[in-house]
Amino acid sequence: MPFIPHTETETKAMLDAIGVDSIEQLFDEIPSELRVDKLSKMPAALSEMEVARLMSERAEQDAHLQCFIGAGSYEHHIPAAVWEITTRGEFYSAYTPYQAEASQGTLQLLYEYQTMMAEIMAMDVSNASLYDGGSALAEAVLMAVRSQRKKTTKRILMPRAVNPNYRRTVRSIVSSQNIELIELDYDKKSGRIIIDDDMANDVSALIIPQPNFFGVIEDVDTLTDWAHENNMLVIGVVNPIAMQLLKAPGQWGSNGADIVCGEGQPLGAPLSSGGPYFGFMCCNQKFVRQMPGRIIGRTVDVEGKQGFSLTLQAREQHIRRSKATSNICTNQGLMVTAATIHMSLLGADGLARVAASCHKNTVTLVSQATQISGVSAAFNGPCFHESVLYLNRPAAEVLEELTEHGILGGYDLSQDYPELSNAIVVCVTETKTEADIIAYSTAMQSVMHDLPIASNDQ
Amino acid sequence: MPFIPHTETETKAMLDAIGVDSIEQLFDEIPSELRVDKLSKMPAALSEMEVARLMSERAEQDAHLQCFIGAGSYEHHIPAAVWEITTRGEFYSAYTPYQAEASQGTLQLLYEYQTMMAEIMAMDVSNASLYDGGSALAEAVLMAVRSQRKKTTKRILMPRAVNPNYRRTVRSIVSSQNIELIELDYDKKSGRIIIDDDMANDVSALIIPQPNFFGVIEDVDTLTDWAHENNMLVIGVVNPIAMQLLKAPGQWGSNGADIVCGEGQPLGAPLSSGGPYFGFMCCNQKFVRQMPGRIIGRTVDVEGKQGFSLTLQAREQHIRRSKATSNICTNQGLMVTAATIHMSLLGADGLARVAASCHKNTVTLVSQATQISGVSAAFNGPCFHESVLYLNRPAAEVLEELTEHGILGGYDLSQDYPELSNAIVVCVTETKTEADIIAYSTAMQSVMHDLPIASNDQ
Amino acid sequence: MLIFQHSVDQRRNPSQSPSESAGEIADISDLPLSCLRDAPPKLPAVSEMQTVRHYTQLSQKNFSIDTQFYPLGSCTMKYNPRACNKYAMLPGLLRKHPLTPAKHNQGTLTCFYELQEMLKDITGMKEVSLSPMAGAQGEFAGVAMIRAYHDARNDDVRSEILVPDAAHGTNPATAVMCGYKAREIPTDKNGDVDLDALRAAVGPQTAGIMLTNPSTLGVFERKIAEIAQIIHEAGGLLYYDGANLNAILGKVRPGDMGFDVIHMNLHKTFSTPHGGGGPGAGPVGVSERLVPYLPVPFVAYDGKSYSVVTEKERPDTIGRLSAHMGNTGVLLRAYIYARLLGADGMIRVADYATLNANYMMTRLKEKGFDMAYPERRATHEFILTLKKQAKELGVTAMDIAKRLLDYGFHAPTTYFPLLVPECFLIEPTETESQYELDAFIEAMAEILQECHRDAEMVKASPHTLPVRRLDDVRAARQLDLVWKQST
Amino acid sequence: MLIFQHSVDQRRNPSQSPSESAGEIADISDLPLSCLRDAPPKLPAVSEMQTVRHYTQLSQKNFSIDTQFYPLGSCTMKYNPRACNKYAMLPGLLRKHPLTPAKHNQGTLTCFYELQEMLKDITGMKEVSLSPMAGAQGEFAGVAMIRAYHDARNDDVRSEILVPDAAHGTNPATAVMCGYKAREIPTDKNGDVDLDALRAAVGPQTAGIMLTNPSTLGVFERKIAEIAQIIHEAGGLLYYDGANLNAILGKVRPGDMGFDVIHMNLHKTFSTPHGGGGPGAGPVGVSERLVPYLPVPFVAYDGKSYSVVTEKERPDTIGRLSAHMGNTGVLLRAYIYARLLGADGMIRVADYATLNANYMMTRLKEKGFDMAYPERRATHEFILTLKKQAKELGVTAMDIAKRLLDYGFHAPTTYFPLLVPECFLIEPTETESQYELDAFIEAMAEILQECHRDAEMVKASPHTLPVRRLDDVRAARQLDLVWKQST
Ligand SMILES: Cc1ncc(COP(=O)(O)O)c(C=O)c1O
Ligand SMILES: Cc1ncc(COP(=O)(O)O)c(C=O)c1O
Repeated sequence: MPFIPHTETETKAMLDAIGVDSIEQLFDEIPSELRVDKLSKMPAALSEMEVARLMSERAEQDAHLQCFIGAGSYEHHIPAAVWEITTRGEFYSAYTPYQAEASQGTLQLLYEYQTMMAEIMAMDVSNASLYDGGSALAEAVLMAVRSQRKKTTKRILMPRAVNPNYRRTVRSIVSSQNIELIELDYDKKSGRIIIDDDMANDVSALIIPQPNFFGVIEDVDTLTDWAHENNMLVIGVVNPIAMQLLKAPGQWGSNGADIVCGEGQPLGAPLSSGGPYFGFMCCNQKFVRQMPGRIIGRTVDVEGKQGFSLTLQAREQHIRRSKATSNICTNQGLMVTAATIHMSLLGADGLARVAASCHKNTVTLVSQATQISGVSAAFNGPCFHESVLYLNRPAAEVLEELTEHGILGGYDLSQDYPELSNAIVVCVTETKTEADIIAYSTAMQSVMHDLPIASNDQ
Repeated sequence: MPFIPHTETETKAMLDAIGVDSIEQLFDEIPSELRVDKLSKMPAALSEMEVARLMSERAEQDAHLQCFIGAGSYEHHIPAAVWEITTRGEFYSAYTPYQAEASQGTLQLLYEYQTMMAEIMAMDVSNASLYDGGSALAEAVLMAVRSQRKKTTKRILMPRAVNPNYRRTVRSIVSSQNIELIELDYDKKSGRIIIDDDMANDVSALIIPQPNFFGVIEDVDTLTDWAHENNMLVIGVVNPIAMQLLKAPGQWGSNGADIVCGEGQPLGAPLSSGGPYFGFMCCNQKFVRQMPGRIIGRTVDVEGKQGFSLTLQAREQHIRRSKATSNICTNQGLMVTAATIHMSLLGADGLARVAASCHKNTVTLVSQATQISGVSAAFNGPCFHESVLYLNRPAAEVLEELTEHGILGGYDLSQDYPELSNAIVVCVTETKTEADIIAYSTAMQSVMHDLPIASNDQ
Repeated sequence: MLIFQHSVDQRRNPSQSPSESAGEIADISDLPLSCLRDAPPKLPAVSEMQTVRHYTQLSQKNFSIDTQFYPLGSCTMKYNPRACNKYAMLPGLLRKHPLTPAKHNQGTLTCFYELQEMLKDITGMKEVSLSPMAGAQGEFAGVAMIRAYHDARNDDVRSEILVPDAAHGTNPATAVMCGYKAREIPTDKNGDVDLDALRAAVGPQTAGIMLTNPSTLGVFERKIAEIAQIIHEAGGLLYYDGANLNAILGKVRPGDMGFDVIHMNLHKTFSTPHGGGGPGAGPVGVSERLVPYLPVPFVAYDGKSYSVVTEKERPDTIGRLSAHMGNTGVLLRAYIYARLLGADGMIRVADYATLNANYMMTRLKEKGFDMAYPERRATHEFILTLKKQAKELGVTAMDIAKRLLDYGFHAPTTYFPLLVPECFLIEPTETESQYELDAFIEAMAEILQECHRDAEMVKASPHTLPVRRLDDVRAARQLDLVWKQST
Repeated sequence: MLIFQHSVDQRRNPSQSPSESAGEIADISDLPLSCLRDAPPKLPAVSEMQTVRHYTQLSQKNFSIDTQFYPLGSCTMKYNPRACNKYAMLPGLLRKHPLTPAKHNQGTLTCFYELQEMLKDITGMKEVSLSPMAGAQGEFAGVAMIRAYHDARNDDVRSEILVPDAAHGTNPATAVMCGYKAREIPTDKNGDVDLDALRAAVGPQTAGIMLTNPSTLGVFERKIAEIAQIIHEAGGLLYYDGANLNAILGKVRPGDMGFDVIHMNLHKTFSTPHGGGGPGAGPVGVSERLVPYLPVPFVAYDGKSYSVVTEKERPDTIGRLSAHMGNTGVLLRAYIYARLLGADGMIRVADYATLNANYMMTRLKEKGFDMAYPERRATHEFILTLKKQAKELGVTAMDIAKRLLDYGFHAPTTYFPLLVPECFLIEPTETESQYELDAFIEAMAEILQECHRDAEMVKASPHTLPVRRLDDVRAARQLDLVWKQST
């Protein structure tokens, strides 16, 4: 029996010990009219060998496309050591570290993770992860509202330049709590958020994406100071790779952001069709008791030896139940394990190089692509990591044709921004070579001008 | 610097401590006329990301051919757990267990391995591995000669039905020691070894392959008894998967084989272009002091607690130097780790099923293929795991054409057996489905009769 | 030692970063200085080997399923097959961008679709969405759908979600996140929901009830049909917390019990790894009436190809709970697990999980331990109360839990559910052998002896772990959440 | 506990075996009964989880590079990059049958060819064959080629191979396997070969000499040119044992020193894992005159494609040392390592391996330890002798080695080379940081104090490992090599 060790003899002995005749008898408290006795649509068992073949076929079924999409998920190099260590049984198959003495490995690692994230964001504290970037932003919104109890309304300024899927997620999650999400538009030239004093009244928080969904670098100092002047909290939603080069949220404006969250995927998680990734969240010390999710503290044992344990548990559902800061329980521990090892392997130097290389590659691609007639840069401000291209044809068509050249050419913005119906956002990470970038422009050239497909574009 | 942790400051401090000005100075004992100062043909360093891409391209460069070759290396299912545990740092990056107290993991595993192998072979003892099947046979020959010190000559009967690459290996390795290797022919009908009383005089050992290189099952009882009657030792060279069903060497004839060796690859090692695999060797207790390679013994520590250590080291080169039983030092430890876990995961039941499935698949393929006109079975005896097919065209041509159907169709015997110029040996392991076997016969049918290639044979 | 304490300024790992010619960092001089960071973050500057060694050593300080028996009630710590990891991590799968057009991602979508179908079969629900990222998010999705259902009917007086007092903390917390009040319903002395109290609590304000069945008390809620009737008659809906699904696979289906919505913890029943705290996956299944509200995205199949269903096709959806389709890598592991087990294997999970729990309960009774519900069958788990020992010997459930660690066993869940004093919630799972169960039972018996002989030693345990008992009060009072060079 | 002790008859792991319909084993009734086994072997019948747990737990009882500093002289225990493992285990590479026609295996053959070329560059030899499966087999190949060379010239009076007394045991053992007598040459007081003794030993019977340079004494053999001249003039050839190549990468090449043949231990210098005892790889390189004898197979390149060279193309080859091209998976790891380091990286290996060794030697001297060759530079390793401590304090090198284990350091190589009494051969390698070296040095100093304070405690060490000191005599006398149910 797959994964069940019992032999018939043992089963018999165990039933005898219990004093029943059959396993079936152990289910006798279930009202018989409710009982079923089979699963009718589940297929029969496969052996591991059969599953291996099936999965290998499924994995290879789809074309090997070169990926130039970012839009929240980024293809970065992940050192081999990251997942070889992360999948060690002692990390992989451990539970949440409730028994601290038997979980010092995971706990210390999480404490190190918190330190790294707080350092990158220049914030006081970090939690030990949330589900993903989108849901982390929703939790940040809830946290901001909780922290602004003096406000009479629950209003949040959420720029349209925030990842549309994050905005959707925030909406789904906070909507039952009477929170009003007010959209801020972006400037059609620069691609940056437009602030509006008329909207500034009795608002709990302003969300600032950096870079924003278009890859555009926001003027975070001005935005932050404006928000603080208007008694809003500032929620930064940032890309951790970008933060290696760009000003850390803790240093935005005069006083820094109050809450920072975002998608941790660029730190060691593979693209993997969208998950598992992890959401990170940092904040100022004064908001720590409003933070959702697990937090690890350093303490000492009865002999005075350093040790680590879950702390501030009184915020959490298993202690506080309906008064908890969030219902989150299981988080994304293993992804954080990977991220911690990833950051340790690259170090600040390596991560900065990754960031710089992404920037340079994107600038290179944009400058090549915009040579092609019919392709132009959408915005005029500096960008990081990704950038919006205007096309003189519908984006969906162009992208589909690019796949015939083996290229996933970007993300079609028309789905979320009707006014950008001919625009795509492209992303070039450090994984792309000069030749890859040239292959992209060449393919774009032939797609835009209906040239024949070159013999082998990959 | 890749994998070197030193910073400039540290390097300077270390040089100061030593009292030299530069690293260069540490090489001042090397005669200057011998010094070089660069490597001229080595390429520059690649990053891990670049290497990853390079290797992925190399790995995918060659067609994905369905493999029907055996001939000493067998494609078997390997449970995922095998290599996930084997490559744990504590196994992967440990040295030979000379410091027993710090190596109980490896040592106990090896003791368990010895037990499993002795059990499969029905022999008294096992060593902890040799390089591969071919070199293990060479060591077995040397061991037999050492154990037969009363003989006036050093003669070994080595059937032609033994794997030709093993025979070549034996020849390379034992040739400087005045050992005479006498070939025994095979019966052209049955494919079995022919014994010859005329050759039986003053021979140290008879080698018995089971199954032999043609996949034919030898009459091991008769061969063993004949050898023993003629004062030869019997060296079995066997496939460990076959031994799950076939009579174990310890039970051959009236007294069993004396030494058993073979290729361990079928127990958890991937095909991997030929290595690393491992050679196994078992023998009767009375020959244990003649055995080459490491042997682990169970003992107790000063408190009486069970522990394991390398034993009978007085046979080995690091103690006995020129009088050692072999020069072997580094063996194939990690492959044995994999094999032990593999055997533990499959158990006797699983391994027997693998063996039976291989047998059934081969029988199925042979019966299908021999329906094709121009294809016939070469030998009439029972076979295991692989089988020889006669073709009415040169084997090399047929095999090359089969690759166009995505099939590695077998091994061309003409290279080693000129009399079998139109013959191939095919192998069908448990990894092949009914559909794979049909694809093979269909492809063979079209190749033999010059039919067009079906649209998608894979 | 912390990884930061291995750090030495200027140390680099060039193999792990993109190399520019001459080793320089890529040019970013086009970025305005004002937006740049003034100093790099102080991440550890350590060698690759130091990283590997540090985290390998740290890992050895953990208990885990791969090294220990872990009878943690409600958590279903069963063997996580290595095949699930290996084949979910095939390069072709990891390489897929979540925004890849469905046309170019059929292999992965096939797996998701088939998983949806299998979960429907197991739960008896009409449709399934895989996207919630853990049980709690599944709960959120479920209660949000209940809310959407009432809203769609303009039934806006419903303000309460009923929750048994034995419920997991995520249940009331979820109710509140969805804008409801959580109202507790007491348990009767046999571990069933107190029906009188339930009747008294139900009313027009009742949006629904969240139930686990078998409950977290380790017993099957026998009056489930009656409960469903009471709630449905009041216009409320029933939410099924599927954390305990392991107990009933192929035996009884939430859909047949009358539930309208269910979440499943794939990291429990489907054996995806807990990973030291996640990631999990909490797919939701719904009955007919909640179909329009199902969270997006999920996968549809038209007989020819697989597509992703979004807000466009489902305008009434409660929406998206994450940027994409949740923890897809976890879903792949669950899919592989389900294929390895097949229909019969799934049913056997319930069989043997239940056998193991009842066996342990019987044996522990024989050893002198008291059960919270001695007259009931254990389901896949059961509760033992150490009230007597606490009173007579002065040792708490916590003390015995810590002492078990010294014996090489992870402790059972302690002090949950809160209504049972000094309790152990014990869930052996089907993947443990009789041998291991017996060893645990012997250890429990031995510790009981120790409590008589030397209670102080037990209270001072653990003695053999990397640390002794930790000062949690200090941890919370003198918050040290981030390492600073000076400390 | 042994894996066999978890075994229960009849237990099966169906996921891991091919399934026939109805769970039956495939039909083998066509096989004659007489050739069948009467009972299956008694392998452990354990569950997948029991296997995983057992071997995971066992692994934790090992020291390893991934967990400890391992200054094992002559063994070059440096960091084994994880990338080498991951990318050598890509499914496309593992799937290749060794008898795949070269035409369909160009990707793998490219790697092998490029590795051959890099090894030629590093060693200064004319041709390289990758096939020997470890150092000792490389030695065998080398000496067999020396023999083939003499034989081809009908020079059949040569019967001796000269070997310094400091040589590794494989050297004399190999000479004998190749049909030669091994004759020992003494070392002079500075660690160089005693030239007078060498001159006296050399004669028409001399087939060649086997040398390591730097020698296993941790010093560079300065008179190598003179030695080469002496041997060559006598008609002998020079064999280079490349175990210590780490010390001289890009600094000096065996080919330039006058060697005719060399083996390299890729599991040392090229950082392929030791795996608890192997597999390794011992490629051989040769000078012009030995080219015809190179072991097959190896890879050739005609500017268009890669092919495998066999006995057919090289009729004078010493032949094949294994069924195929040796430990190909190890070769791939070495190839990846070489590409990650590149030319400059290779040279830096020698630089920093030498720096680390000289630094440790200096510091340990300061701490009061005696060096075997205090006037010499350390190469990548050096020898410390505990003769004085043995005499004065009654503690042996073995005792201090065992005590180091308690401190979390693997012991250095002890009692080798044999000519230095109570010796530690210490090789830190380039991948260890100053921090780790200092920690080791402090531990040594501390242990020295302990020897003064409490020699008995040191002699009774280790105290903190899974077992205390083992009874090796009993192991050899009461042979217990195979577990039996009854014991
Ligand atoms: C009964 C019960 N409900 C809900 C949950 C929450 O699930 P998750 O941790 O996946 O969010 C758990 C998990 O511990 C549980 O045991
Ligand atoms: C100096 C020296 N020569 C030869 C060898 C033998 O190499 P291998 O163990 O790879 O056979 C060793 C290995 O320890 C060695 O140190």
